[in-house]
Amino acid sequence: MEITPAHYALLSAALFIIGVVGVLVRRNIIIIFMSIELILNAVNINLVANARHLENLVGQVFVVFVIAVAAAEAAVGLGILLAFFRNKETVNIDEMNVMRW
Amino acid sequence: MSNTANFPLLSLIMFTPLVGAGVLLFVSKPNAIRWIANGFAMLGFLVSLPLWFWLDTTSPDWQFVERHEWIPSIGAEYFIGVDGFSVLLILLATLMGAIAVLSSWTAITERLKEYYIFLLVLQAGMIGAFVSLDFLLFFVFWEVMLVPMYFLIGIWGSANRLYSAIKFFLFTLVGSVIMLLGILAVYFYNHEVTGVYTFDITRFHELNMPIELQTWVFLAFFLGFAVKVPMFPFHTWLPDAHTDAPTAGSVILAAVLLKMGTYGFIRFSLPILPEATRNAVPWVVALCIIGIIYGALVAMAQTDWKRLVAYSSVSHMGLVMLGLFALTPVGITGSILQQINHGIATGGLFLLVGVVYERRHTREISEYGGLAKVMPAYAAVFLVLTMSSIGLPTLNGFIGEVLILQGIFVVNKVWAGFAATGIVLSAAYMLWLYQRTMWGTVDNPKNEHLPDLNLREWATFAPLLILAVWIGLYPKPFLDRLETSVDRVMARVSSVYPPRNVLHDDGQDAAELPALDGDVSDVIEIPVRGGAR
Amino acid sequence: MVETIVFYTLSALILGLGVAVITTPNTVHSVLFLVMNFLCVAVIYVVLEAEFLAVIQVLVYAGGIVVLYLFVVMLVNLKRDPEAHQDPRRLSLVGLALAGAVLLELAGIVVYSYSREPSAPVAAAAASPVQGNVEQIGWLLYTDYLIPFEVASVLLLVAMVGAIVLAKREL
Amino acid sequence: MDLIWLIPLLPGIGAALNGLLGVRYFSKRVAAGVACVTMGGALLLSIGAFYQLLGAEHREHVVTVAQWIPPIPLATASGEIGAFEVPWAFRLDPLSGMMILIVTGIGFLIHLYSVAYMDHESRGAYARFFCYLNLFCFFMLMLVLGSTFLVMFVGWEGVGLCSYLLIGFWYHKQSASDAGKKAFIVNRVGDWGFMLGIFLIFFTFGTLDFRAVAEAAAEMPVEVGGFGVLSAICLLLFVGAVGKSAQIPLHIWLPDAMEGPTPVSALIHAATMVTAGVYMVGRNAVLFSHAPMVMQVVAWVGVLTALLAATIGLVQTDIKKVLAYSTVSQLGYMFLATGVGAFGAAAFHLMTHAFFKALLFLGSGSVIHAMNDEQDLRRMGNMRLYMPVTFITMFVGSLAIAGVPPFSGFFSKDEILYRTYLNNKLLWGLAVVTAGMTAFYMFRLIFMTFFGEYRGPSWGHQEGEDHAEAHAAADDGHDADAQGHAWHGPHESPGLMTGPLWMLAVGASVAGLVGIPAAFGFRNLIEPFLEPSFTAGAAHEATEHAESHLLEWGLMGFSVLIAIAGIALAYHFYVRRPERSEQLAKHWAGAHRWLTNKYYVDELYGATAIKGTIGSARGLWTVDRHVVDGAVNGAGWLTRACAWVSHVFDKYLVDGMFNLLAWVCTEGSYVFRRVQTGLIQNYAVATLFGVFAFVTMYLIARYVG
Repeated sequence: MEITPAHYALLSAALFIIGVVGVLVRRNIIIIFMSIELILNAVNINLVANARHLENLVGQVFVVFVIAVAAAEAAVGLGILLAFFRNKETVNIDEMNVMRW
Repeated sequence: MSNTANFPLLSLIMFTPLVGAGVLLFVSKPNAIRWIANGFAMLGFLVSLPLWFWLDTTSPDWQFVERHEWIPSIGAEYFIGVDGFSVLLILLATLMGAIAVLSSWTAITERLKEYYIFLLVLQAGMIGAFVSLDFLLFFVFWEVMLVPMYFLIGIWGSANRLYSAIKFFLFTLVGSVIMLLGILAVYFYNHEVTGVYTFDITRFHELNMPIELQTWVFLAFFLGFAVKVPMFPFHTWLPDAHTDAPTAGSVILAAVLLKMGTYGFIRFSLPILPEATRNAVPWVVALCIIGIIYGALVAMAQTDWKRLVAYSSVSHMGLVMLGLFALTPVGITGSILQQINHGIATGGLFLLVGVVYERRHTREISEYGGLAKVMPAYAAVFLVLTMSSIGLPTLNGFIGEVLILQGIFVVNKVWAGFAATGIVLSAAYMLWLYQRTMWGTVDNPKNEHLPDLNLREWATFAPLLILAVWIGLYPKPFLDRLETSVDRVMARVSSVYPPRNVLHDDGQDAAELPALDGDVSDVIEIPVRGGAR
Repeated sequence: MVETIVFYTLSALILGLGVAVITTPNTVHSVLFLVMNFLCVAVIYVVLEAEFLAVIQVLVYAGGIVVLYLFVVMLVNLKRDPEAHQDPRRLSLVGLALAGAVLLELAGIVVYSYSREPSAPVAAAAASPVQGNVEQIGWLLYTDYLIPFEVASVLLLVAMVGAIVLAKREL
Repeated sequence: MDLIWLIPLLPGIGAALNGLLGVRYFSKRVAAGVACVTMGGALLLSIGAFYQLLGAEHREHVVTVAQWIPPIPLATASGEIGAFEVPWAFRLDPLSGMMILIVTGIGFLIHLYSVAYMDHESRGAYARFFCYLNLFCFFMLMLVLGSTFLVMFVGWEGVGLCSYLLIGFWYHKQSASDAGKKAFIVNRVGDWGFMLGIFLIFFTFGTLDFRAVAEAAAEMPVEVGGFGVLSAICLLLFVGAVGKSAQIPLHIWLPDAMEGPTPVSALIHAATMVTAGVYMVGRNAVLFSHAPMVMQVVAWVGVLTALLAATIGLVQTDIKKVLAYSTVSQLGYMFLATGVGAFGAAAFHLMTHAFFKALLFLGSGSVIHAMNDEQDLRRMGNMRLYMPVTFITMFVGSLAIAGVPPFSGFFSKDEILYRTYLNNKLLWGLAVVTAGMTAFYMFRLIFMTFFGEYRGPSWGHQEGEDHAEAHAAADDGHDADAQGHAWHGPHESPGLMTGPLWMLAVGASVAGLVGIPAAFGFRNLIEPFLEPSFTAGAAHEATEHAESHLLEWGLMGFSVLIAIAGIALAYHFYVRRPERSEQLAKHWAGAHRWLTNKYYVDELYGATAIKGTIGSARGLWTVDRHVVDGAVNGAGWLTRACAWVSHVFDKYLVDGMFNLLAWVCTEGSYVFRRVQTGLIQNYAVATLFGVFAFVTMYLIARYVG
């Protein structure tokens, strides 16, 4: 049985949804961040798979950029997290509602 | 046109206070603000001094002229220049401006920066109005003056300041809006006749408008200027504004701003609308005489020191207007000189009130008494300025009064008789004031230790006293400077008096003046189809 | 055949590890599962002939980012259970249901579209003068995608500065 | 003579020095020195100038110092364009020559006198006093030397100012400050007329120069039986003279002016300033002699003033008030003289009056000084024992004023009476009655002061009470040092005060000799000397009258009799039978009350002019506040009312609609607000729902649609 891009797409979709569920369900914000990494990885898999399928390296180039963005996101996000934690002593997203008003 | 180099002296005089105001924006230490404001006010006076010396008193031309495009689409120009009359008023404005700034050194303690900026902007506005030869430019400056004065009264004034400030502003604004209509009427009429859109008043001075239009425009101008003077029924803003303004504001208001009204009459109403002016003489004179007597009597009934001086202003300005509408050279000369005198005497009296107000924070006459005992120098200065105000010979007020009354006397003896009662009444209320404040015993314990004039206060009064005596004993330098200005007006409003300066009749100068021969009725042959509609 | 086996094995690992990441109560464990997950993805890249990305995945993701997470987990010295407090108004179940629905839909789209209309290979970009995966990506990055590349570097710089500013107690 | 402008200037400089520096820095000695030296200088210059004038061929000299008001064109009555021009010009002619001698001479003596009299003032007040006094002399000399009407007016108003300042010198006293103000304002009423007169003169003649006006007026016909422009001018000028010289109806200020220090009363309110009116009328003799109607008015005003003032003087008890009414009365005499055309006699009487009235005032000052500022005649008596010099000199003065030959007053008064008799018998009768009264009240004063029993406060051993009382009676203006030294009873004044008294006494005795009537066989010196000042140039009228000397002798004898009768009556009432005067006063209580209250003129003015002015002032102030300002505020109110209406419209109708919309939004938001939980993940769910929706739409569009 040949492995088609559709397989990779399904894998990607499944990983993506796992990430989404992590974002939606967990209350520990560190884990939510990690879920976001999962989502990005899902996207990357899709890109790479299609790059091979279409015999075009642009997809891979995009992955490089996605990784760069992910790194930036992780750095800034965790920085915010640390600053917040220093003030509030919590990483529970349900307690992070200061911006609500 | 000008007899001096192309140096923009007038602009320099006008912008010096503005530069000062600009510099003040970046200063925040109170004493630095004071020094800088005083410095620029003094500088403003110093740069205006050359006008006195460089003015050619024999030339009937406009001098120190500067002319640049401003709003070419409607023909408005930055057109400024002076003659002897405006030179005297400019000098008065710069001198009184410097004195007013100096007098505020300790009187004003809050919002210093804004205060001094307003004073300096006000001064620039006044000078601008006095030098404008473009009617629109004049109007702009005329309105510019209102704003700083409004804030000076409204922010640094006393008890009832907001009411007074708004009254002052609205009153003047109503007058000036109607005046603007008059200006536009002249403007459009001028276009209709000459085909040129311009606000150049030297051109307006050569205009001969139909009598109906003249009458309407005269009424419009009259309302604008008479409010500012102020003439009898339009005077009620003055006592309020004076009473509630800070000292420096009162001084500027009395010494210079009121002169805007009379300046307007001499510069605009009379020469542009000669016929209507002649027709209006009995009415205006009636208002003047009522104003003289009425102002004096009401002054007599005052219990507030400053308000008394304010009403005396109404009386004196009535006299000034009377001299103006005598339409004789002597009357107009006297009227102009009396404007200067009024600036010196009444400005000085307001300064004097300010001195005790700063010490006691009350203006009720009954609170004072016996000040001659505790403040002898103050009493002496007050005496001199009082005498100047009531026209004692050897002091300045007398020259103006005599010229005005003589000028009106040859026109109508009864008018002069009534107007001259003002000298009795003015003596009555001023001496009564003097008696109640300076003489008597020191009944009020609060007055027992009032300090006499200090050096700074002396510095504000000294120039006024010197001027009062100078004009009283030797007014010739002043009167000489007025000669051509008066002749310019007389040439328009009367065919009786020839100009005095036909000495250098090389043809060119004579052409500057409108033709004299024949009365005006046959000059109105220019085809007119109704003025501006 | 080998590819099929490798694919399914890796897919199972990736998905299982992913579920482990989001379900483990212990954060440290969660991070470790994440590392493994990334490594598996790197292997997928190798299968997909993207050797350069595989290396990057290991070095940057597994080596850099995840270590960052570990540091944060250690810095955030939790005295109480981070999930203790729960807001009564949160809609986790609705989210879960929606996520499931979306997954089904996506799966439907994928299956349906790939079975109906297999796509043809797209014409390759301008032939590059170099051979080999790493060289070709490098070529592309430094020619056609130079500007995005530079922008990405600026982005990283900004992120770095921002992270420092945020994390530092006082400047 | 070219230096005559220095004559006024010297006292002016003195005043400036004392005023600017003296009040602060000069010691008493320096202040007095400055004042006296400048006055002395002016006196010497005056004598020199007068001497030169006597020797000059043409006894008129005009010095123009500078231009004051440069020429400005102005129409005149003739229709031509004249030039209003006033130079600072001074004129020396016989009349002004005489006047400057009087002013500087008497002024100098009074300066000397004041040095001692004012000695108990504080240093600052002392310098201030001399500043004012010098300033007065400056203006007075300007007045008499001025060559044009306007320069004269400068002096005219200036002396008014000085009078005001000196009357109010003790400004802490309410009465003094009132009197000063009253003097100035009443004078201003007169000045109103004077000023209009000046304007009319310019309008008529096109010039303000005395000589030019006189020459022009001489050309005009005498306005017999008509009231022409010359009469109008003269009447207006006379209003000025009435104010300055305290004639009816403006005489009220002069008695009050006695609030000033006594030397001031002597100099200003007796010898010089108040005679300025007479001087002015004399200066314009040509004008007046062309207006016979006005001359009649002048004569009648003069004689009535003389009579009324003399009657009031009969009952006054304040020593200075008596002299004040006497002054008013004598001024009336002078106006009577001018009114009947005897300008020379008026000027002559002016001069003699200056001597004897200054003498009397200074004498009374000496008495007041000695009595520690007691002015009431009823509290004096027998003073000749304590102060013989004062007594003798004052006695001489009284003889002079009463008209006893050969003292000066006799000659001048007799000249007036004689000329009046020639003009109008009724006027003469009134004048003679006045002369009798004058003799009576003057000797009443002398007898009450210097004869009889001493009625004043005691001193010495029982000092305590009386001393305190005396000080209470005296004003509190005398500063610390006055309180310090005790009063040791009446005493003769120091030499600086008696010296001037002696000199003036000599003057009062012999000054009349320059005007001995022709009937005595001597030449009358003064009238021909003054004549050129009263005529216009060549027009020299023959003033010799054809009446016989017999008539003159008769009249003279009669007036001497009258004077002696007055003196005798006074002796009878106040020395021999002092109680008779009181009985008389009781007997004529009504008349006595009228006289002591000065015919209630002050009250009349108070009730009419002053009340009227103040009342109308208050009324107009109310009008101004409520009507004029009310109109303004009403306009403001109307604007605000309109504004309020449109405000209501705007607020409830226009704005209402928008508010409704906003209200709906607000209320609606309460519903939607619940969605905002603040939980990020709920928002993420919403996003996911969006994704779900889009994907579903895609599916539907792609595969179903």
